[in-house]
Amino acid sequence: MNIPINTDLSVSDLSVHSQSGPIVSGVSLAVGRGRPLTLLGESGSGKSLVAQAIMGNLPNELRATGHILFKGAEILRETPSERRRRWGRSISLLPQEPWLALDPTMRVAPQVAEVHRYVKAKSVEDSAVAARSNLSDVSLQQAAELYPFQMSGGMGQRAAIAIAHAADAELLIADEPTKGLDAALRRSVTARLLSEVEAGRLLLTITHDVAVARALGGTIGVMLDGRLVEYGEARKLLEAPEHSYTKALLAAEPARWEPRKQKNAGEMVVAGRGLEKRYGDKALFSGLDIEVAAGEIVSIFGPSGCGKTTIGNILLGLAKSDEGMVERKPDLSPLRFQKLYQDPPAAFAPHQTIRKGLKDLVRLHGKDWADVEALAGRLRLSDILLDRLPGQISGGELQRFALLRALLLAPVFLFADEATSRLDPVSQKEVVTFLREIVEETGLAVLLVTHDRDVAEKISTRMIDLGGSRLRDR
Amino acid sequence: MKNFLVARLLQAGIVSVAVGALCFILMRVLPGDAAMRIAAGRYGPDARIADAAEKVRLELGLDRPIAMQFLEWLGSLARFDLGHSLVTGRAVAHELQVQLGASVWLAAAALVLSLLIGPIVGLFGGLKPGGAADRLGLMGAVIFRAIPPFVLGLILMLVFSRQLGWLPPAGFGSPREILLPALTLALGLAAMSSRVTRNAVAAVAQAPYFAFARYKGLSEPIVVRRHGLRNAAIPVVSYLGLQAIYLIEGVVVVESLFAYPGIGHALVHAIVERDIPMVQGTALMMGLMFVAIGAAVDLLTLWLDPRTGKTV
Amino acid sequence: MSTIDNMTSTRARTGVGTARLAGAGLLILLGGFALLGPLVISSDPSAQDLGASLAPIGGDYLLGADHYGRSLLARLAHGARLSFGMAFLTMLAAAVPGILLGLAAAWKGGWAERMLEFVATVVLALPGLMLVLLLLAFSPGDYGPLFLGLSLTLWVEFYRLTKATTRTVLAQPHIEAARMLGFGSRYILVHYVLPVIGPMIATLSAFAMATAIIAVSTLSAISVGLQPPTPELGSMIVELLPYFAEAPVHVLLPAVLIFLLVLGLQLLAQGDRA
Amino acid sequence: MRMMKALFLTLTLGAPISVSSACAETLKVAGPWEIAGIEPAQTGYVFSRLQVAETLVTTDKQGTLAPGLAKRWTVSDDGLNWSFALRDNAVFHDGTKVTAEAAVASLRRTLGGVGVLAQAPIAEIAGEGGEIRIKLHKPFSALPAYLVHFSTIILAPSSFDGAGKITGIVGSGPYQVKTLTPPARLELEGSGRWWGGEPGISEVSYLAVGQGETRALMAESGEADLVFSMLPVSVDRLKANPKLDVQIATIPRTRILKVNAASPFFDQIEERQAISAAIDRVGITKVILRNADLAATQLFPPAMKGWNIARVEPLTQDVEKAKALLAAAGWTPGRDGILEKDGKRFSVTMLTYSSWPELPPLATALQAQLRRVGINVKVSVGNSSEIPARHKDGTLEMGLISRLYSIVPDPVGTLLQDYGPGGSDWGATGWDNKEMQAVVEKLAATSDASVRAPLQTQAVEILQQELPSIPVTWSELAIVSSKRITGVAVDPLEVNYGLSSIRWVK
Repeated sequence: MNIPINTDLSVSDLSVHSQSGPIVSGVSLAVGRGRPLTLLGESGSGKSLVAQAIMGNLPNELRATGHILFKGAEILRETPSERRRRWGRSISLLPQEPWLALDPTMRVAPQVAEVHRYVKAKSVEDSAVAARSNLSDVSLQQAAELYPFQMSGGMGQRAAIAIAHAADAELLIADEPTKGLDAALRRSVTARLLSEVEAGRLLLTITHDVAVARALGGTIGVMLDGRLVEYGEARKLLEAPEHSYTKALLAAEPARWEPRKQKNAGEMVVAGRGLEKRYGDKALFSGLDIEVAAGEIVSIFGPSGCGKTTIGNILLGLAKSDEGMVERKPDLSPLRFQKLYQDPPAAFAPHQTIRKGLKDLVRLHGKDWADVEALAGRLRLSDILLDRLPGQISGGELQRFALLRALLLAPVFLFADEATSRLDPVSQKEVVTFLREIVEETGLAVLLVTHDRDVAEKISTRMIDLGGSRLRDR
Repeated sequence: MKNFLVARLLQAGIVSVAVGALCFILMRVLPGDAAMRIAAGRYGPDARIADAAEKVRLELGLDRPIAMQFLEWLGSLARFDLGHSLVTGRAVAHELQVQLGASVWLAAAALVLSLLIGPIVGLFGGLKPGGAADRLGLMGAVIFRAIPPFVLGLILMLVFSRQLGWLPPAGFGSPREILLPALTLALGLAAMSSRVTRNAVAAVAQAPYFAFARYKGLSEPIVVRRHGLRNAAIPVVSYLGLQAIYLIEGVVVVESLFAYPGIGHALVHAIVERDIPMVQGTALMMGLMFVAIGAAVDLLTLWLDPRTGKTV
Repeated sequence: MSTIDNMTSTRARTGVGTARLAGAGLLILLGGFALLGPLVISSDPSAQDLGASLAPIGGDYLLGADHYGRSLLARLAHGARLSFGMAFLTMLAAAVPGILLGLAAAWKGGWAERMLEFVATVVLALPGLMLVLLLLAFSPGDYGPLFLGLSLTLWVEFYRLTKATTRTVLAQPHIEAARMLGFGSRYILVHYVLPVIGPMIATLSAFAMATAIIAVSTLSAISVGLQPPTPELGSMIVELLPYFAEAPVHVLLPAVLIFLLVLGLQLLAQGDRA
Repeated sequence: MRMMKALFLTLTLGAPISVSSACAETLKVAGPWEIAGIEPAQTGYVFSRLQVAETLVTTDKQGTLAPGLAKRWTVSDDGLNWSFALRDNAVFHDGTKVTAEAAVASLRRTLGGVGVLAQAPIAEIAGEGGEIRIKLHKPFSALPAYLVHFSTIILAPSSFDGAGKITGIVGSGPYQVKTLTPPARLELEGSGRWWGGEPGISEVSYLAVGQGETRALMAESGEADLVFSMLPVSVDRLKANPKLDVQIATIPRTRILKVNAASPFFDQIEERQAISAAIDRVGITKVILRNADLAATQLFPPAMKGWNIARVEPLTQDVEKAKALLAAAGWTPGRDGILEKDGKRFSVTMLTYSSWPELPPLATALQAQLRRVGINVKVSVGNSSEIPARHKDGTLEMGLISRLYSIVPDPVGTLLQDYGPGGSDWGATGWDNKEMQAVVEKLAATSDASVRAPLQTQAVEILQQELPSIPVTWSELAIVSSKRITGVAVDPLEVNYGLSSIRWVK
């Protein structure tokens, strides 16, 4: 691997060991001024551990070996208190899901000001002035007196950037900076990170989102199972990936999915007419007409909080609309209307093995266990997984079990509520592919709710955009 | 804020009427002759109780219909009049003034002492779960919770009054005398609140904002002070509201033990002597104390946790 | 990262495990004493021998005799049985209605729940001890009112815990999913709700029993509980207390027995509430 | 140790210890009685004992009547007109003189209320010019004794409001009320106006402590200088304490088993005698009262001169005799050892109450002893009013009570009630003995000691033979004082504790 010599942070042969063996091994990389590094990989690939090793906050059970050179100092040899002294001074962290990382009981301004007050030892007044300027840098001057719970996710993210900025450290580590943000917000976050790079800061970003890596440019490292499988200049790596995992990862980007073939829709399965839902005196939506026909995938697209999930629930009869009516194709058992959930672990009883749940379902409806086996084979779910608890298998597998469970009842309508948004790109693509196949084969009608325009565009026959004119940043 | 007050006032009203009605019914259906008991309470066991009971019956109109007596009670309650003690003949409100005051002092002293013990033990335990402080704290909490309050009181009495002669075993009025009963209550309270604090602190120490405060470069004492204490205090304070029950009940036992003339002491006497207005009055006060503590906890939580501001 | 989580949680679990084990062991020992003691020990716990007043430990009487010359061993065994029995019955009488009402409130919601909530608030605002005292006044010294009064105050906690937990469980997507998959309420109750509330109820039950043991002995100690010559541990302490200068260990014995009983239950209940 | 104490207090209170030194001048007194109200009929004894208020007549330490506010009294030959002459120098705490008008008003109020005075055959109370005249319906020799009772304390007119309701205690004793915090604390100070001179210690603080064991601790820890009513079990321990003095006096109080002589269980003399013979009085007194001399071999204790008759056969334990008597009364042992007669088991409820802490333990002991002769007793500890209530409706079977024979210093007053027609709350139930009634009537009418003596003997003999109430134990009063004080004396009648003659030891 080709490591530039003139770097400010270089990592060589970094391994992280737990009691049961190495979890990260042989990682070497470098970050230089003007050349941000992005570590790309799915959860569990070890990318966060690399960042923690650099930051010096690995859990006590873990031990790091190798070399981390930062401005000529060997970080791994430093004592915990020496490493801690770097925090906020030479290394700062942009935490993932910053709205959780802000103290919920403190207004934003003092959370920024305390960096100046206690880390930089400025006076109280100077700290307040400096904090205000940090906040106005991220256009949050109006929000200085707000509590974190009063701010949107995007504002929280900006507040965290202001805090990281206040520290004015040379190295900024951004941990999953776009996790939990809508697509529209991602762009503004990457733009801000790039401006930090332009200001001369070293930037190390951890992400599972290829789009973020692309936008940041610089160098990209791809991690899989604790190893750095591919490392190189961003443009080159994205255009001509060498490792098969990198290829799969890139192919799994919704923007690269094959567009859906147009097919004639069958007869209407379920429809809502003139639907309206109010929260208090504010209408989420009103006069909404929606119709889903057999063999059709209809997408509802919009930012979070726009009521898109409510529409699906109204069609399923799980929620009531304030106005309008729901029409269903007559003479169908309600069991044939099913739902896939956003968070797959929450859709399974946590202490019941998958097998027990499926067995009870088969017995309840007088089905044959062979049906389960057939579907499991079809969805590439191996038999060993059946005896595990929902918490013990991955989100992608679990979502496929959810699909299996629904398919056992021969559904005519499936409401997929953000069903893939929490999955890794590769798993997401897998689930979506199965769903498409099933729709084509069985004429299943699907209502898909998503905040990702690319997903909606690629797979649906029709799209309903609920958030077009709304404020993106709630 | 206005809603909050209205809700608490409503709760206080409901509690008053419910407590009053319940006491009234229970006291009325109790076996035995109320006039006899009242006479015994007034004139002591050496007196000619049967004769005295006849006078009591006439004096208090105990032979009027029950419904009428209850309506009268409700009517006077609406005028904030709790009636007169059947035994001493003085206004219940007047009787309770002294006793309620004494109990409030006792409860407050117990609370303060328990806050000096419990949360501090809990803080050290929670900052390092599994450490020596945590284990010691756990052991202490389990032990003190397993000792019935009256046994604890007796032990303290024997040690501090009899063996060491430092503190009086009974009495009231000065800080010296309040210390033993308050400590008895406080140790029980602290045993529970230390564990709640420990868990709250441990939860806060695990929270992403606590870690982020460290990553900001703040030193550990500043992290704990600025981001730990307030957040950990929120569950502790709401737990204190629950402890009110323990406190109010504990007051009854501890007051009997230490001859402390508070509201709990008054309640036991009033029940034995069938002093219905006093029972109603004390029960009412205890209920209202409970509501008041609840309100105080709400206010404190409101101040500690800006998030609750929206919901109340 | 999940391995780390597992590691820490298993370690924590074993820590609690030893405490639980110790608690269970203690309770088995005490339970054996309470159950078998009265059968094995032939002496009548109320038989007096004024000549053997305050007989020392280890003489004719294994654990000595109280001021009336009654065998302390026999009294302790009967006292333990009484405490255990009362506590268990009280817990049952509080848990059964508490759990059922809690389930009903969480399931039905609406009016039924508001009514129950109101009742619970009123009961909570009534000092429990007062309720017990009032009920005891009905028939002093009887087990009935004592245990009724205690259950009346304890059920609320069972009700609240069951309601809150059940409501959280019922609000989870997997319940909605199960309903959509055609599972009935019975299945959801047995397979999804009970496994979650079960351990919590078990913990709470142990705590409730501990509370009941302390309450019964406390009431006897302020002379409103059970009546002589019932070998109740709390009244034994109070009866023997004046003699503490002459026979300190005699006074200590029932106190230690209560302590161990409650300690055992507390250790067994060691959960997140520890 | 002192260092430790100072450190401890400073730590816990965060304040320097000045408390104990500031109170050094106050005599700290603890007793069991709570001051629930200030109505003389209810709590007058507190004010009488602590010398806040005085009665017309009082007693000396031997229990004989002595001048109180009245310096002397006379009775007309027909025994109907009594005259009491007031002291000239008696002054109420508000500065007004104790006049006959004030005393009459106070006594008239007492007469109209609940109390012993209402039981005397009084027709009229009047007075003028330092003399109080009481007119009777019929001769009543015990009248001066009745005027010792605490309910007859003489209070100044300023103690009452317009409606006659009591608002404060303005008495004439050496001490006046400084503050009263019901029900537990009473602070007194020297009034500076007493006819008997200045009290030795001018500041007194009384604290009501219900638990006997706690009172003992108060004495041991030096928190109280003078403590009344010690539990018998603590007495030995306190006697051994070098810092304390213990004084004991036998008081005219007897714990008796009150039985319903109209019930099928106790309607025959043999049954009552059997119960008496079944009781191990010596064992009980030794263990519970720690003094075997208190075993009640007859109703009145030896200290009651003329009422304790040496020649009556003492009541003692004899289990075989008890069994024989029961057999003679027709009771035969059933299968489980419990006696039966005509298919009815000898199973009774013994009511008692905890106003006197020794009663429940006594009941427990009696229960076990009666069980040995085949009587099943269920003990029920309740409110003291239950016994009068059950006496009244006739459902009482057996009650263990504590009876005071000096409610007024002359026991006749009590006997008149207890063994008169129909019995009384604390006397006989279902026992109607004409002979006894005649004897007591005669006693009440005369104050001639030579006439009374044989009558008293006769009364005691009847009670000893018939046993309408079965004596169990006599009582004593134990007072503990710190060696810091001197001049403490026990008043067996508990009329006046003589605080004013107590001095600090120099």
